[in-house]
Amino acid sequence: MKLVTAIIQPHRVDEVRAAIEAVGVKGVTVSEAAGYGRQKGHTEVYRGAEYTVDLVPKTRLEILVEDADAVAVTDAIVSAAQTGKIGDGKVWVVPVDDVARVRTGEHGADAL
Amino acid sequence: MKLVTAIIQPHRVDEVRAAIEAVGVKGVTVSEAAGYGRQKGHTEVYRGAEYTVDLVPKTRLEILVEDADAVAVTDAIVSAAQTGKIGDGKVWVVPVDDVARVRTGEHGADAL
Amino acid sequence: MKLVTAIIQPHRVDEVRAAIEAVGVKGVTVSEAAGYGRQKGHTEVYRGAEYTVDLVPKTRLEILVEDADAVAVTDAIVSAAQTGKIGDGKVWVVPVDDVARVRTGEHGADAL
Amino acid sequence: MDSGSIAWILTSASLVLLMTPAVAFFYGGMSRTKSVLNMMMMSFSAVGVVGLLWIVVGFGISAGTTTAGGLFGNPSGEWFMQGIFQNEDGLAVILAAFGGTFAIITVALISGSVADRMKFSAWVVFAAVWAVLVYAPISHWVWGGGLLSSDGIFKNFLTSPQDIAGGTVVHINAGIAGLVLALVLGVRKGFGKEPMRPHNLPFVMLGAALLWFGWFGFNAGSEWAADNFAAQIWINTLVAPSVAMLSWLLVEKIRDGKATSLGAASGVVAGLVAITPAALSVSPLGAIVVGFIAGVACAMAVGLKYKFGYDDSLDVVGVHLVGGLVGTLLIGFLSTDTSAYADPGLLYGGGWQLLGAQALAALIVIVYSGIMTAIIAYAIKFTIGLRVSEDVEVAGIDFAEHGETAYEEVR
Amino acid sequence: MDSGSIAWILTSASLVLLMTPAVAFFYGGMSRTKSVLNMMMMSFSAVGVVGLLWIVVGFGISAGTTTAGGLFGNPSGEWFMQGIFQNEDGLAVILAAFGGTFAIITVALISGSVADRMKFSAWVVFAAVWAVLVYAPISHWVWGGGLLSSDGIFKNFLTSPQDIAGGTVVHINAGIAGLVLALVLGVRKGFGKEPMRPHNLPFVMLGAALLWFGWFGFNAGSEWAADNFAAQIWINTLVAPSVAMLSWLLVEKIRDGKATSLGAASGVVAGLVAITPAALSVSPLGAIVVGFIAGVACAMAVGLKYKFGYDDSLDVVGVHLVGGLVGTLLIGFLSTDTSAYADPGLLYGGGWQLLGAQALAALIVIVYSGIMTAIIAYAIKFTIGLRVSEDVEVAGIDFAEHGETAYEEVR
Amino acid sequence: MDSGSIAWILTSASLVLLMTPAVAFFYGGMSRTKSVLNMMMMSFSAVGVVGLLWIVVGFGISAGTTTAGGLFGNPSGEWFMQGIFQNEDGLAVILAAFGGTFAIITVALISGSVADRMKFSAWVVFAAVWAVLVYAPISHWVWGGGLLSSDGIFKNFLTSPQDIAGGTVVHINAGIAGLVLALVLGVRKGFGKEPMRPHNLPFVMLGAALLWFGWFGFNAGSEWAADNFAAQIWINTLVAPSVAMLSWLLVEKIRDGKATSLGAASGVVAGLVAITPAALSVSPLGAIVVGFIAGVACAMAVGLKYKFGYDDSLDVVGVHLVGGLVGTLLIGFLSTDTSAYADPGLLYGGGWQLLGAQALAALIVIVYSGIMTAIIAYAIKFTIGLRVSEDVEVAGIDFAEHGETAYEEVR
Ligand SMILES: Nc1ncnc2c1ncn2[C@@H]1O[C@H](COP(=O)(O)OP(=O)(O)O)[C@@H](O)[C@H]1O
Ligand SMILES: Nc1ncnc2c1ncn2[C@@H]1O[C@H](COP(=O)(O)OP(=O)(O)O)[C@@H](O)[C@H]1O
Ligand SMILES: Nc1ncnc2c1ncn2[C@@H]1O[C@H](COP(=O)(O)OP(=O)(O)O)[C@@H](O)[C@H]1O
Repeated sequence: MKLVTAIIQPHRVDEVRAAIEAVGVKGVTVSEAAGYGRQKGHTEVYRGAEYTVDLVPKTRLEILVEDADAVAVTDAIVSAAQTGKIGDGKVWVVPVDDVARVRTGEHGADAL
Repeated sequence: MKLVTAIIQPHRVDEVRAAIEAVGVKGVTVSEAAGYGRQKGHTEVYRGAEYTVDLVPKTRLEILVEDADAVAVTDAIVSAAQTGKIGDGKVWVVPVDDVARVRTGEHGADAL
Repeated sequence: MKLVTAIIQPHRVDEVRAAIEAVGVKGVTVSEAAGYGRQKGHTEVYRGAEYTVDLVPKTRLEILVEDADAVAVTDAIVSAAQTGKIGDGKVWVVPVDDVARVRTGEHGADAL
Repeated sequence: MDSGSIAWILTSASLVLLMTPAVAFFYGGMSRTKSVLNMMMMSFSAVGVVGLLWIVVGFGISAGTTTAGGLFGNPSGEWFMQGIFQNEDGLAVILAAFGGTFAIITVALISGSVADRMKFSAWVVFAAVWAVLVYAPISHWVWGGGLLSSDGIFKNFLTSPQDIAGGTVVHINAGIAGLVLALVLGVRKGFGKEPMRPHNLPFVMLGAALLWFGWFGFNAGSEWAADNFAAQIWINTLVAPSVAMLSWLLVEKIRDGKATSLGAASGVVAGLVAITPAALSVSPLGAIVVGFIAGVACAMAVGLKYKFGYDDSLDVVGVHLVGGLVGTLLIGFLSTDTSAYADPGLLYGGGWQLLGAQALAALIVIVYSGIMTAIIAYAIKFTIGLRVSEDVEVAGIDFAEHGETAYEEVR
Repeated sequence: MDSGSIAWILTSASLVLLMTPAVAFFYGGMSRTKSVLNMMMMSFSAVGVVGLLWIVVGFGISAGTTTAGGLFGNPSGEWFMQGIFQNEDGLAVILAAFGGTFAIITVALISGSVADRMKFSAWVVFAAVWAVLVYAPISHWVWGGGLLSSDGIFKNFLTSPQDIAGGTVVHINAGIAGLVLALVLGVRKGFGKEPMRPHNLPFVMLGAALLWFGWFGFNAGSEWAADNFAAQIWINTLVAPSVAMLSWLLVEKIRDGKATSLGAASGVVAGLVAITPAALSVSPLGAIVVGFIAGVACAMAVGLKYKFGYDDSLDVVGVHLVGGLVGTLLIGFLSTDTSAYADPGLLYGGGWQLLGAQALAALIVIVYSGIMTAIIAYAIKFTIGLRVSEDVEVAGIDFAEHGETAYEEVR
Repeated sequence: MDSGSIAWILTSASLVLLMTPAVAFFYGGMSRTKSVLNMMMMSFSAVGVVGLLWIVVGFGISAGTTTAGGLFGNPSGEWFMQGIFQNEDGLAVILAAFGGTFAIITVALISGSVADRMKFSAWVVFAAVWAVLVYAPISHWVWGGGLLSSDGIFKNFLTSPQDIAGGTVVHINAGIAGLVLALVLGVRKGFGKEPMRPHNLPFVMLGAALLWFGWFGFNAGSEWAADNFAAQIWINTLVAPSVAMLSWLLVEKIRDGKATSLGAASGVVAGLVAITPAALSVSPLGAIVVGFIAGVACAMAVGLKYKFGYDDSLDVVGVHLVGGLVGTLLIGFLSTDTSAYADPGLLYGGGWQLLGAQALAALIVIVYSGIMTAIIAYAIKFTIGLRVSEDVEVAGIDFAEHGETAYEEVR
């Protein structure tokens, strides 16, 4: 199994959720984050002061999938989250040794 | 080493912490999340409107363990977090290349 | 590629960010967490009650790097976050199968 | 010089001014995190814009000599309150200001129907024009000896309408304006599908609490004296919202199984709205009836927007239009023979004419305010534009329009 | 007609009504995130239920003709305030309502001892019954010419107790009721082990600030006139809580090393509680002493619950019972010969009888309120039940009982 | 006995006391999450310390018989307000307390310039000493018949300065003290580089709203009577901040492209500050001008700290010093011939002497307050120390100094 983690713009969450459901994803874990990458260093002016804002709010999605689905899910996320502007985010895939469903104690692919 | 990540019901945190301490876990990192899986789509009524709530608050636990302990810790979490109701959560295990303790700079199992 | 995750003291974030930028890191994702390890169990007194506080606020940094950079980044974090006091934090490294940049759809090292 | 009454109106005017920031919290708490500040800024800017315009011209239109057959007062002589501020009668001077606080809050109330999506500049223009062209004349009709007073169309009628503190002028007026503005603006993305729950219920309760506190000035200050009638109004302003809170919670408990804090806060406001026109007309027992019916009616009415598809986001229609109508019409039944008006309603031995007068006054306000609001809204829509882009709406109007978010979360 | 005094009581009554939402914030801020709304709803519902019942019957029991040897007033003639609302004396009318605001807040104060675990329906029933059977009679005893007045058991005694604004009626009464109700309910899961720190200290400070603001109406309004005595009370209501804040912080600094904001807020309330009965009896110097002792005593007392194992969650006992006793008893020492009562305490040349009268009044209130509260609490426990299930308590009472959480965090 | 005026000052004093917790929210909301409580505790502790000291000695220094050539009043006879509290003139008694609320808020205002970094113990000592040695004498100069009154240095001058509610005594005084204290303390780590945005803008707006509400008591209560002049002051206190809010937002819109909620809140306060000395001198039209200029001037002034490198963290200088100067000096132009002072400014047919008197009074306050503040600050710095360690500053002063964090986030 794989864990697909996506850092996306908060306002694209609904689109991304729809897209991954369309490719068969059954569950997801969502949390708040902030980050920077290439978009680093945009300048804001506030109350007479100018400064660099580097940490921009993002949403993190974590999705457990079967090995075979990792690519499809990644692609679905990328296309649904894309606005073409800097700061759109990152998606990465990590190998998973095992998954367990708490409710039933099932393991492996059955637990997804 | 392994990283065990558990997404559980927030009100089971105390039980789970007790359970993993019982199997020898020395540290844990906790954060807030929200998610859905099978429990998806329960309906709420609020102020005359009916709608589907899909993101339910969860707590994420991250626990670094030695390879040999991963199964025991996973099992301990599953049994302590279990209420048998939908939404109980997920646990997954990811391989870890290296761990470092910031305070001392130790690496590997010593750093746990 | 690797994912370096660091759990550090919130007030060391600026130092750590400076340190990893110095070793060439281009982006990072930051989020809030809480945790305990060795520092477990310090006692606080509040309004006539004494109790144990075990979950201390921490900041989580996640940094995607090329395989070759993982050690340098880990070391940079450890030395920048170190105060020598209990509770300084942990850093761990996890293998990553793939990374995608949402904006462009690039994959692999190009996407970092 | 009755310094006691001056003291009470100085206090009352201060209390009523506090009500507009209270609206900011009542509405701001109900908003989503991404549009809290814009919601609050609509109330704050209403204080700024209407506060200024009342001094410049609104007071004259509202309280000047009746002109154009009762349509408005003549503002000449009162530009910038030049006349009144030199008056040596303290009560007259403070009452001139007291009226301004009513104009301000009426405008602020409307903003609840346009949450999350109205351009801030459009709002400021709307507030300014509406206060002068809609609020000021209507307040003249009812309280300035105009159209809806005993010197106006009711001159040769058996009776004239009773509205001590603004059931028609404030609540029905703001309620219908909110409905029309919401219709012209259109619904929000996700309306009726996404939860859009209040982001901070304690703020909603803070708003409701400060509103209630201020409302004692609003209602009992409208007696324009510190006397036994002001005290009677005070009692009714305590008991009607108390009962409306309970009856709203009862509806929720029966219908949904749970009594909510949003329901309690809304019930309080519904009861306050309904007792506003009636507080000098009814007995405490009558106030209990008014509160009970207002709580039930408004608790049912807030769901209508989903049926009819208008996005009255924070229930200006359900609470202010419906609550205002409940209070205005119930006077026709519950006005006592011992009230200050000495013109009893149906249940106290009076005839149908009072109910008729109440209904007619409400209708005229609805028609005028509805049409004028539509004209102003469309005029703005086709000039500077009314609504932010969908992108801004989804990402959050606060950052786009004000360059801020309500809370800094990452430290 | 003294319109100045009417103006002041209209203002005071409004101020006192604001105190109950202030309690909602004071207590709500101290709650954990999962039970904020329930905590606040206990105060809000107290306004609804007691506000209604005061009009229906409470005022009559409190202010009606003394019956049953001073046990309560006869409510006939004042059902629904039918009599008073037609009174042409504005002061009498507004004072009738003023009393209602005291009944409301007394009930709300009790709720602090039952945080996180009491069924909302049980609370509403408790509030209703307790207000009528406990608060209304006791207020008659002290202020309505009943049992504890100079016409009651003190008739043939050398002196009668001094309690201008409710040290016994409000604070000792609510404090003992809170203790008994907490004992009947039992402790929360994790009591004495988990931190259970305030989830939002600015809200606690907001509550304390609005309480202080309202308390000027509470104390100085209890003079029932805008005169020099009201002004003296005002000064004492400024200085006693100022000093109590400082002395509470001093205790913390010495004992724990740090002066907390919760301590400052609690110290203010402790000082306000203690000066409540004494504000007309003592000089500003006396008020400083009252404040100092109250701050120290209450700061020590809030820790007792861990020793004795009663879960007085938000310190109703430590602040209101202890603070109320401090103020009530210190009158026996500090009442000046120049006070409105002209009946000095021990330190101003008087004898022991005043202290005796104060102690006896406090004792009688403790006994009556304690027993009645126990009866009401057990009656509810064995019928509809008092407490939510442990599951609900752990997961959070807000969502289970009200279908809401205070803050929507995921956007 | 004018009970109406007593009622109004009882109310006003209560309103002014509320302003200090309002400052706590205005400043607390602007702070970063890690230093909210410390910011709020500076205001709360000001109430405690200055409230106590005003009773003990401050009132005597401020209102006692002029001594030392007008430098201060003689406090003997008024230690612990022993004299005044037995006075049978209610107005005199409540005015004595009213003055205390001004002392309290003046001290609290200063705290905005020292956010995030001042030791709490150092603050408490500073507050105590400054209130007695700086505030009390200056208030004597202006309102107690001292140095800056018509009995002081202006005795043989053509006119004396006009300052109804404290442009010099409160705002210029607090503003210059804030500047000096910030200079002695030094800048925060990250000043001018890190954003340091307000952590909770609704709290800032709550603070501004409660300030405005309280300011009606502050300004209109300073008339010391419920009369037509109080009413005129009330109107000016409505319109000046309304306009200042709008002009501040206009500056932002033009300069930065966006009108912020922090700008609206700050604009309101700037307008209130500027109208404080002028509210009895100018007409409503004059108040509009005062408000407009104050909004523009202060909106520009808050950026100066980055140019000149003083860390006036929450803009005490930009708002209170600048706003206070704007209002104080504009009186020299805008005082009307019909004002209570009957001493017109340049634009109403008067000569330069009024402007001169205003400028001289402002200057003397700046010099005295600036020097005394520096002395007090250095004395504390070299004894108990002024500033927390850099570690504490970075990690957050709340936990280090008060053992608390404002919000409990992990449940
Ligand atoms: N090397 C990285 N490690 C971890 N997270 C990253 C990294 N680079 C970018 N991110 C995350 O992705 C988000 C978007 O990155 P950014 O570089 O701005 O977008 P883009 O890739 O489109 O240029 C950042 O806010 C951050 O949260
Ligand atoms: N495929 C998944 N990927 C990531 N997280 C998941 C996934 N499925 C479920 N979760 C997480 O686990 C939680 C519980 O899942 P759910 O399916 O409701 O429980 P159960 O497995 O008992 O049916 C969800 O709220 C979500 O946070
Ligand atoms: N086994 C672990 N698994 C996950 N996180 C851990 C573990 N041990 C420690 N941590 C995280 O690291 C932080 C610091 O750990 P701690 O043990 O106090 O420091 P140190 O390693 O310096 O003794 C903890 O607060 C926790 O968030």
